[in-house]
Amino acid sequence: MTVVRGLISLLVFPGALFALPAGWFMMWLQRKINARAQGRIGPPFFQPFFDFVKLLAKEPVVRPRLQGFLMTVLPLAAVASTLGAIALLPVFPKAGGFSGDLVLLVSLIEVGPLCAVLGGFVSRSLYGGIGASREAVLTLAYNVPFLIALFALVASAGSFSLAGVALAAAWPVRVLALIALVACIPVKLHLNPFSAASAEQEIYAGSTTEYDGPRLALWELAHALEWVALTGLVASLAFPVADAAWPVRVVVFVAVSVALVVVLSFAAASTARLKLAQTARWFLLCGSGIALSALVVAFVRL
Amino acid sequence: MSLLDSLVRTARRRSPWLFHLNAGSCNGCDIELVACLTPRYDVEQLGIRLEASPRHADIIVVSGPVTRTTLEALQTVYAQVPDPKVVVALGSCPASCNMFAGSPTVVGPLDRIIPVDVYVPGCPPRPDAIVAGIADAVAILCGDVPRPEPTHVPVVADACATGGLS
Amino acid sequence: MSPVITMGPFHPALEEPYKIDVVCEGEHVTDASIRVGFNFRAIEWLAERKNYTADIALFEHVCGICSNVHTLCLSRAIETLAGIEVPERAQYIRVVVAEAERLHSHLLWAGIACELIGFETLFMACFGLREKIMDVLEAISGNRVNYAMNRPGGVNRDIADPGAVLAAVRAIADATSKQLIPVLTTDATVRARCAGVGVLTRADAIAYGAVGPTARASGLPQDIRASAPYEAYDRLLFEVPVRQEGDVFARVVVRALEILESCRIIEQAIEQMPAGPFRGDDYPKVPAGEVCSRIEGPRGEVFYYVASDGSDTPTRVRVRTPTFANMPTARPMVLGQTFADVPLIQASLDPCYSCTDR
Amino acid sequence: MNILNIITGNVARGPQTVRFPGREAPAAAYRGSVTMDAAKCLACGICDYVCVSRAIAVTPGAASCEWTYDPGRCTYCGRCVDHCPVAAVTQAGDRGDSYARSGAQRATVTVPYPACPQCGRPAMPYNEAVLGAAFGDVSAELRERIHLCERCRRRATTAALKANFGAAAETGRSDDGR
Repeated sequence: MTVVRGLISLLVFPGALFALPAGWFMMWLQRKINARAQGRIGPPFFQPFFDFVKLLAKEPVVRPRLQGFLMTVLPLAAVASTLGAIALLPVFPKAGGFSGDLVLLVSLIEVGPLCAVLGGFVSRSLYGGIGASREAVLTLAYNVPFLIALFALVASAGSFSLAGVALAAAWPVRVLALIALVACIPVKLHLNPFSAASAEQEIYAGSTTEYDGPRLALWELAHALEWVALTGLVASLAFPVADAAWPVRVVVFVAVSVALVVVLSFAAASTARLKLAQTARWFLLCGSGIALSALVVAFVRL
Repeated sequence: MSLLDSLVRTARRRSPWLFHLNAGSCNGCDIELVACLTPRYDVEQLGIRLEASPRHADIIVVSGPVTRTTLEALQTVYAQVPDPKVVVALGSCPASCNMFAGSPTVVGPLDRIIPVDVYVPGCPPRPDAIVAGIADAVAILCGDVPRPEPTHVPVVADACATGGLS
Repeated sequence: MSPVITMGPFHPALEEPYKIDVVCEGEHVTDASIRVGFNFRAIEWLAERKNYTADIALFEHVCGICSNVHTLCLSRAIETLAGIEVPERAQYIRVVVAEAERLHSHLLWAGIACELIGFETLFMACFGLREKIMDVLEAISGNRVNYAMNRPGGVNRDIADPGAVLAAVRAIADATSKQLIPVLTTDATVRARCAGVGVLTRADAIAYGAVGPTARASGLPQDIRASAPYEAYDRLLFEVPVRQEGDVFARVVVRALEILESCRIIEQAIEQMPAGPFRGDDYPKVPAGEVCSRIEGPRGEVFYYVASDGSDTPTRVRVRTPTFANMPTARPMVLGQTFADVPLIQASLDPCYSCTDR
Repeated sequence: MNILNIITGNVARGPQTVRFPGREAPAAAYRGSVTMDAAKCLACGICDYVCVSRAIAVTPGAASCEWTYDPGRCTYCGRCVDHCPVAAVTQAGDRGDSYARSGAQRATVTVPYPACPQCGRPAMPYNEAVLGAAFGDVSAELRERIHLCERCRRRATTAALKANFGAAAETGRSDDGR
């Protein structure tokens, strides 16, 4: 039974069948909101999907065998791990999960950026390397508040299971921790003001500079899935509706995710890009400050 | 035509990514291409994106009469763009070297170096003409319109090294 | 070992092909040098082989952004050589077009600077505003870029609808003072990227011979329009904005204030413009001799030297562009800054390598 | 937070984009591609002379003159229009669509020389305006002969010269009796 349920959550909801269109929709929504904020029409509705198909249909550049292999496997690993992370999301807190799945979720979410770092280095491009090192620094920086915030939730709920955290974390802790988590999302999604890792005007396309056609398509796919995974994580922790019927839970999950996309998009449209050091400093001071206060509140209430 | 084929065609039609290459232009065409991104013309409505890396691009937009010093980089960039690709020549300079014809440091026109598919007339073309020209290039890219027969004679590759061209 | 990162010749931050070699320790810049020459089209060589009328069209294509500056400077040189008086109306039309060009150039620059710090919304706002002045220029000259307005002895076209010019200029002044300047000066992320970045001290500005807004942002009140007025500038009131800080932020502010000053100049010029002829003689005779001419372009002082042997082609035309003077200042500015600042700092000079290479 | 004013303004106003394939018409004075009216042309070649990019070439022949124009070489500066003494050269309001082959747009206009009213041989007559511009005041006699072909004009001039010579000889004889 658990295997079937696991497969369903990996392949159907909130997994592949839901997450792919949802990820493309969120990417489109972000671009559309950005365009509207600037007074433009913006991309047509199916844009990210067509981008993906087009890239997949391009002829791959011939590369040395090992490099070509790595450049295919790394984005694939990013796609797979992000999909796994999505499958673990506690949309139905009472239905699934196992104790300690939060640790697994965090590790799976981290595989994506790690692959991006490695992918940048194996592409043997100077700018890929710079993008990768920036990505690595940023990963280090945002993970401080990210992990502290999650740990505050765990401390408050007294459980390492996602479902347990979603249901049991105390509200003051939860609010503070979620603020810290939301602040981390723009870094992972390369959104302003924390988009130093993909600063086109400085380092071309960062770690994906040398990726072409199908290999780039996989990165785009991983990116789309990251949207779902991260907004979904916040959505499922912010409004756990444990007792409602399943359609209600799905609607709440989707609605909160989309609302989060809207907020992040407007935030991105109204800011400039901070430099690497500025971003790192922000996360180590402000981001960690919020997360630490969540932790303190959690311990005080215990 | 299979379903997959038509899907790929549609995807190519609706997601052309550009790489802009300034081969010694006076900036006129370049700023008009930048103006294409702005609210009034907004090429993103056609799914067009200006890409930073030639590896991501489908359409190479070239401006300028191709100077000796940009020749090598131009050929590298052309080779870096994965197939299928289309080349758009922006304005009079890549089409004919314009007023720079006869200059000892200009090796154009562009079709002597790489095959050109679409010429957009103007000096510089208006942004709406650039958008329309790119739309014509997209029709070639996705196969709706046959690619024009190449007229270029790729002899310029080593002419620069020997200094044979003037 | 410090890696050398070469930006260019084709780089998203650079509108034009040129290379910057940046030596970095991590993200910190320890040295930098600029390599130009990618735009070298031998325009001065070509000019010695074409007649004066064709040369004016040729020098228009030195640069597509400040094209009018070059034709104006060359026309003035030919006029001085041939002893031609320019009709008063033509002088005012030249001022209007020159200032409209400064508006579009500064707005373009502001947009590019915003794009370089990743502020896309503000980039779009600047370019949206710029479209207004592009419409004005198109209505006056018949083209959005390369206006073909100047000829020795006058201008090619009259301003048919001064009311439309006034309306557009007032709209730009309004939007600049109410939207653009407040955002550029108060937005936290913009300040974080611009303030204190890429400082050029007053002493350095003098030592390197900086010109234009770059010099004015480092405390040098230097403007040919004020110090050696040409055309109708001696009859128009305007101020030369100067800042003392010398950082990127100061250069942003100087250019933003210059946008307002240009609007003021255009308004006055339109109101004062007398009726009368605006074109000179069709084929002026240029006697043998040599002459220098300089004017204030959007980027700073433009200098032309023309030598003639009395035929219909010049024997020598030499151009010194503002970027040629400003380019070396990029090195002291980027030293000790981070790699992420390099595109912004070099762009804060408003470089035009198409002008520099020719 | 002034940037939010800009954003809310943009969202409230809606997109300002011209939807593709719609296009805004250029300004009335727009300098588009160049056309030439063979009926007005004098084949003087001034458009060729002022053209910086050699987009216009004027090639005189025996009975007609070839005027070629390549939009792919044109800078659309309009100096040919400005300098044409008879307004034969004009600029259209646009520059046409994109094309697939360099040089494909090249246009040739043949300017036939009219027949000489005296001998019928094709010849391009002088134009008063051009003569005035080039040489200042044109004499009344020359004005009468500008429609003739070169050979007939030479003949007419020689005849006038001879007649004058004769007249001068006659008056001379009557004056001082030599």
